[in-house]
Amino acid sequence: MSRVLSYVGALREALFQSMEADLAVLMLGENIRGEVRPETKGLHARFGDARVLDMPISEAAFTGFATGAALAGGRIIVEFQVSSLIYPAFDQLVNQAAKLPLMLGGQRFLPVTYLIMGAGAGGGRAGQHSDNPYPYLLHAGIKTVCPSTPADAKALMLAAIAENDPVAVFAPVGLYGTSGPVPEAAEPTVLGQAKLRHVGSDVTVVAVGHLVVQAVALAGKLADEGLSVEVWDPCSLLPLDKASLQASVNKTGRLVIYDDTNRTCGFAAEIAGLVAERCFFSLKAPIKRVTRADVTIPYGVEIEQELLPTPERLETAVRAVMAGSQPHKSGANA
Amino acid sequence: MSRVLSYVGALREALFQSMEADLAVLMLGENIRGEVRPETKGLHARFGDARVLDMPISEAAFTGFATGAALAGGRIIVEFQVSSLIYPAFDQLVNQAAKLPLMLGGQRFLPVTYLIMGAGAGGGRAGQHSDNPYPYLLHAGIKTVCPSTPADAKALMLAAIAENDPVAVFAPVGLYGTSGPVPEAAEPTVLGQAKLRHVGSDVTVVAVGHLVVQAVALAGKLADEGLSVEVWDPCSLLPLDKASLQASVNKTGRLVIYDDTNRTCGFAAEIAGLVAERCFFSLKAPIKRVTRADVTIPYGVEIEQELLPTPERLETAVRAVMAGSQPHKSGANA
Amino acid sequence: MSAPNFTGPVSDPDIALYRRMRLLRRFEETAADLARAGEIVSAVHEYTGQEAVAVGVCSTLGPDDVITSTHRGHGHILAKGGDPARMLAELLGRESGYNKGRGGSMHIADLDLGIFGANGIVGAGAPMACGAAYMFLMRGEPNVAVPFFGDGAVNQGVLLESFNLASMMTLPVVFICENNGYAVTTPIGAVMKGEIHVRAAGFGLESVVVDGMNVRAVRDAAMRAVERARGGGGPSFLECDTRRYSIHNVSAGSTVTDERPEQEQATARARDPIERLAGELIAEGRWTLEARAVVDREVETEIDGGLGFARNSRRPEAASAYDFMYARTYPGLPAPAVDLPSVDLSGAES
Amino acid sequence: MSAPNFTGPVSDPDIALYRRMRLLRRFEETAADLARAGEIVSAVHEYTGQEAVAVGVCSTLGPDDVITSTHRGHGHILAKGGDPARMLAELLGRESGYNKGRGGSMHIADLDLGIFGANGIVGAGAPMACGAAYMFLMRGEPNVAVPFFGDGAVNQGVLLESFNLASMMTLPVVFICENNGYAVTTPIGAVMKGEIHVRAAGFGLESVVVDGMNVRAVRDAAMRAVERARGGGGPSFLECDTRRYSIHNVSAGSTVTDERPEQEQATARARDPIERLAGELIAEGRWTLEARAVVDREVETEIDGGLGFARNSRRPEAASAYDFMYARTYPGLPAPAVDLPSVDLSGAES
Ligand SMILES: Cc1ncc(C[n+]2csc(CCOP(=O)(O)OP(=O)(O)O)c2C)c(N)n1
Ligand SMILES: Cc1ncc(C[n+]2csc(CCOP(=O)(O)OP(=O)(O)O)c2C)c(N)n1
Ligand SMILES: [Mg+2]
Ligand SMILES: [Mg+2]
Repeated sequence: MSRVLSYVGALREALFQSMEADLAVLMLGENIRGEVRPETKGLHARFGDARVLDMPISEAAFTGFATGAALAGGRIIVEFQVSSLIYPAFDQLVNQAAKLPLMLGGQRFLPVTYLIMGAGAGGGRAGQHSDNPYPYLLHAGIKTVCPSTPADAKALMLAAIAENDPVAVFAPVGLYGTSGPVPEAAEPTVLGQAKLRHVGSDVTVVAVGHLVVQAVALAGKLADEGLSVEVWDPCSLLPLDKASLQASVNKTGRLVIYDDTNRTCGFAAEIAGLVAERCFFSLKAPIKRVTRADVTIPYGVEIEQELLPTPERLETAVRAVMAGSQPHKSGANA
Repeated sequence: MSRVLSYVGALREALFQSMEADLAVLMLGENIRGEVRPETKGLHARFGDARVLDMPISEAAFTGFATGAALAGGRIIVEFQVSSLIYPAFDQLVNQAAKLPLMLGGQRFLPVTYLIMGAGAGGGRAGQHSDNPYPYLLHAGIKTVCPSTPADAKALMLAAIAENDPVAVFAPVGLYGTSGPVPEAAEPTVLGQAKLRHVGSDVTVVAVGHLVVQAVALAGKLADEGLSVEVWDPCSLLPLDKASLQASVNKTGRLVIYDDTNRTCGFAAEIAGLVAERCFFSLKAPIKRVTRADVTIPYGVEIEQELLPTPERLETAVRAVMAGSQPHKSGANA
Repeated sequence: MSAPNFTGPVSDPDIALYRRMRLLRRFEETAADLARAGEIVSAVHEYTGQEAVAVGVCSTLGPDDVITSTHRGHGHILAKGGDPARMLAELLGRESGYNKGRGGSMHIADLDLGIFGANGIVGAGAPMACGAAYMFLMRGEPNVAVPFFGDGAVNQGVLLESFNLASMMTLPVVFICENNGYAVTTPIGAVMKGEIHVRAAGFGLESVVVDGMNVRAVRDAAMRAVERARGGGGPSFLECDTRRYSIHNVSAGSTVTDERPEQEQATARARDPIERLAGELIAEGRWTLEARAVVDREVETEIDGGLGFARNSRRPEAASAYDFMYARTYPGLPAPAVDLPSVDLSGAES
Repeated sequence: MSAPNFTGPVSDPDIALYRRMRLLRRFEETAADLARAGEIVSAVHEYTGQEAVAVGVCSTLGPDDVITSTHRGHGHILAKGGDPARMLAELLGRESGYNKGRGGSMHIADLDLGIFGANGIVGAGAPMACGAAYMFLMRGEPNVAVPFFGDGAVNQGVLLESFNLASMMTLPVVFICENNGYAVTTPIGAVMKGEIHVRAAGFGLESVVVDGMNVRAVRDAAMRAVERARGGGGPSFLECDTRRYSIHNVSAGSTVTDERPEQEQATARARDPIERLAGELIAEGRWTLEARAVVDREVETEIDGGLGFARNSRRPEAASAYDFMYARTYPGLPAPAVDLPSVDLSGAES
């Protein structure tokens, strides 16, 4: 049975069902006992003080607290109410939690989920609240998912909580307004499985999070012109469904990556590197990245748009790889 | 006039000359007044309490302190005595210092240098002291250099200090034992200029930091077989000398990236992405990345080696791209 | 009792305090209205209720002194002498704004006035204040640095580390904690035991509590701390007991309601710092209702003028989006959102 | 005065303290020798001099209690009941080591003994201890969690935040600060003003100072704090005044010399915790020189046996280098250092 839920409502349902199913599951974060945060609304009333913890503004310590509680038998969900709040906790994330299992020689599991709310830019969130910092966590080897639909939000959140390793769940602010059918039952998905959101044969577009919607819209529009765009949604960024990505690129021979985070050493770089390594002989055109510029997001919404991946830029890139399949000659570009 | 200096001695000379030349230059870090740390030996005796500051173990606060001191007219050098110590300071680096100039609308410069000592693995430094965390800073848009010779260490350190933006200088532990000719005069280099360490025509090897030495050695060895390897050393990772990289790959048509940091979203991914985007029609073979595995570095030196980029793996990759220039047919690899 | 940065039509320094508080109040009510209406696109963290803190503290500072501010920063900036017109322009994302429309509500700064900027990250400004204070000390300048922060910030590591930095180096820093009782919906008593000023004293900071709804009390306490710091006596900590009137922040379309006990809010409003000072001045025979009305009208005019200025200012050009990322750029730096020319330009030739 | 985890040949609990301290001392001297000789490849942070702290504290703990440790961690682990043989095996990078040769000196752990691990990052273990303590509290278990850290750590944000966490949640945590006067070469007095225990008290922690060179004094103070925590009385803080005998760390080929004043070192050695306890026990008529010699020989035998075990253990197989990164791996995860098969395998077919 499915009902329509909002994206955040779907995350919330996963929290409720996980805590219902397993007494070891605790959630901690800032202001999560109050009624302001939609993803945790009612959680405290339902599960009480012992399992729903309002934390002080001590991101480093409460991330470490989760690590210790997990080693002591808990299954912990940690909320970061803004994506950039992983930075004060960075040592506890990348140099402690991510490394502990190996450093311990496998003595214990570390079942911790980091729920990272409000990731991404939009609407004047300005310099410090607009980041989409998953590349940092990917580079650190932290399992990471970024669901693009309400149904996936629920299924991936359930899977993250069930996983016996640290997993980061990114909830893009660009999807807060969306809703869609979500199964009532608690059905976790398997990590590392991509989804084809639009089937096509001319060019593969890798799109992440809220950009999936935009990529699918463009694919629909270009289909009318006879241009066949495949939209590949990784769903899970680490583990990554490399086999399915390779299958898609080997089929289309062209790749555009559409990703809303900084360009240099970003997720788009990784995808490009992977495909340049594994699908080289299938490629008919240069790989294009449509990302953020490597620029701090300014406040003014007009200039902000100049720096973000937009459907217009995606379309230009798609047309460019279609046109650019024949070598052109001219000078190098710095 | 050149003399032979050790790598760390060259960094030290740049510190002395910069502080000599400009009274606004201050240096702060942990234990830098003592005599234990070779890069700052004698600095405190020479420049005194006011300009050489021993900091408490408060990486976040002293990084922010440097930002404030720079806004108030100082030109500040901050030492991180181990590379992973940038993590506790991560918010102050990527969400404050890196973003302030734009958020301020250009009201002030931010002349701060982050000297990151002992970057990299080797000899049982184990999980928490083996990172080479430049991809994090590159993704954040922080100017970053990684000198591979004593002469470059001095010239790039001088340039970093003179720059009016935050610049990170990585000193790989793998180069501590090296020495070479270093000019006596204070001659800063220009950021963003790569160097060809070995000229070749069959394949471009991009190598960073201590790996440059290994790549050059391999190039010499393979030259005897008639295989002509070009070794391209970026010197400066951001800004990156893209024009010279493109020129090299356009010439050789093949690329192997040899980089000692985690694979996913690492520097090698960025180089691969760039080249797949800009030099596609010159490429004759898949781009290969020889990096670290995405695995926490274990203590035991034998298994550590399994996870690091080694000359053997570089050689295999170089031979593979030479052989792999003809398409092979077979199933996908997950 | 000098008020170095409060110049203008009023000569009685206490009336200057009133005027400035009134300016903060009306600025913030205006900003909140603009946010609710969507003309300011981002959320605004209203400072209403807390005016006595910013105004009392900043009345003891000059333009060479430095402040760092918070997400709830408008009040601090106005109190330090910030221009409401350029602030409103910033909030509307205009080129004439303090940060050329790049910063917005949480990053407004005026380096020339010693305003190192609001900050979107709790506690993050304090170490910068310490760094500035160190430069004053080193250069023998008698200036002080004053980081503002909330009760919620006293659990943030970087702030606690900064207490130590200031203490160990005997820096001319005056830490101002605005204890308004809450961090978003979480009462301070739920996330710490004991008293904030006691914690600060444990770091060796000279530490006092003051009624943050009484501007003259704040001013007097700040003056003592600032003079001490200027005289080389080192850092202090001022815990200001205050209340915000509004919910945590306002933005267009928000349906969030205030979860705080109604009685608590009523009590806070009964302590209103602006009404209190006006009442006292009139009772002391130093002021009249009529004179107050004149000041109030002047403030209205100043805000209206500022809003007009802001609305008439132009927005940044699209082409300028990449500006100010670096003091010095290089070929290819910063990298663009899409690298299209090379699709057609990259060639097989070297 | 029970010593729950000190079992073995000695029945007098104070002699058990002696034996354990002696074990720590000889273990550490052995490890330092191995490091100087290059048989241990990494640096070793010697615990010699500080034995009374680890042993005094851990004598009050059982295996269900948790400790977190530091870069200078061998002493804590041995005191909590760690097996010297498996520790030496870890230091030599063998499969039979506590962490299967993956952790090394700065990460030795035995989760089954409640040893959550040494830690290479100053202060980083403390919040984990708080998390474990919370689980005890929540499940109604009477266990405590004990983070060890040095004087240098009290300026680290995450530790200060942890003081607050423990205080606000009334956690069964006993913070143990080993104030040995230095962080590497930097004296604590150069990087903070005032007293460490006063700072801790400011967070609402029950806070005392104890002579860290007197194992019975440490044990008694720890016992009070641990019983308080077990009884629901909340967290405490123990500042142990101690000295390390060695330089910050030792490794093969290092030429670093000790910069600390000679007189200071001489005074510290005159307070040697092991000699002190032995002298007292003999003076009290509870022990003899001969009996002491027997214990010393037993310790020698234990270390020798451990070293033999370690040296005879095998090193991890190269093929196991990727193990333990994740509880669950996936195709392609973790990514390898080089992705060679695909050079030949990637094909144009789909
Ligand atoms: C380090 C950090 N954590 C969390 C947040 C999200 N946040 C913004 S304001 C706020 C509450 C701050 O409370 P307080 O310091 O008391 O200031 P007030 O809002 O009461 O003025 C929180 C949690 C943040 N911006 N920075
Ligand atoms: C956060 C952090 N900063 C710096 C270091 C480098 N470092 C390792 S040990 C040490 C000194 C620690 O001093 P203290 O806490 O007093 O412990 P002690 O060595 O005296 O036992 C330093 C600075 C580190 N490992 N972690
Ligand atoms: Mg507050
Ligand atoms: Mg110490």
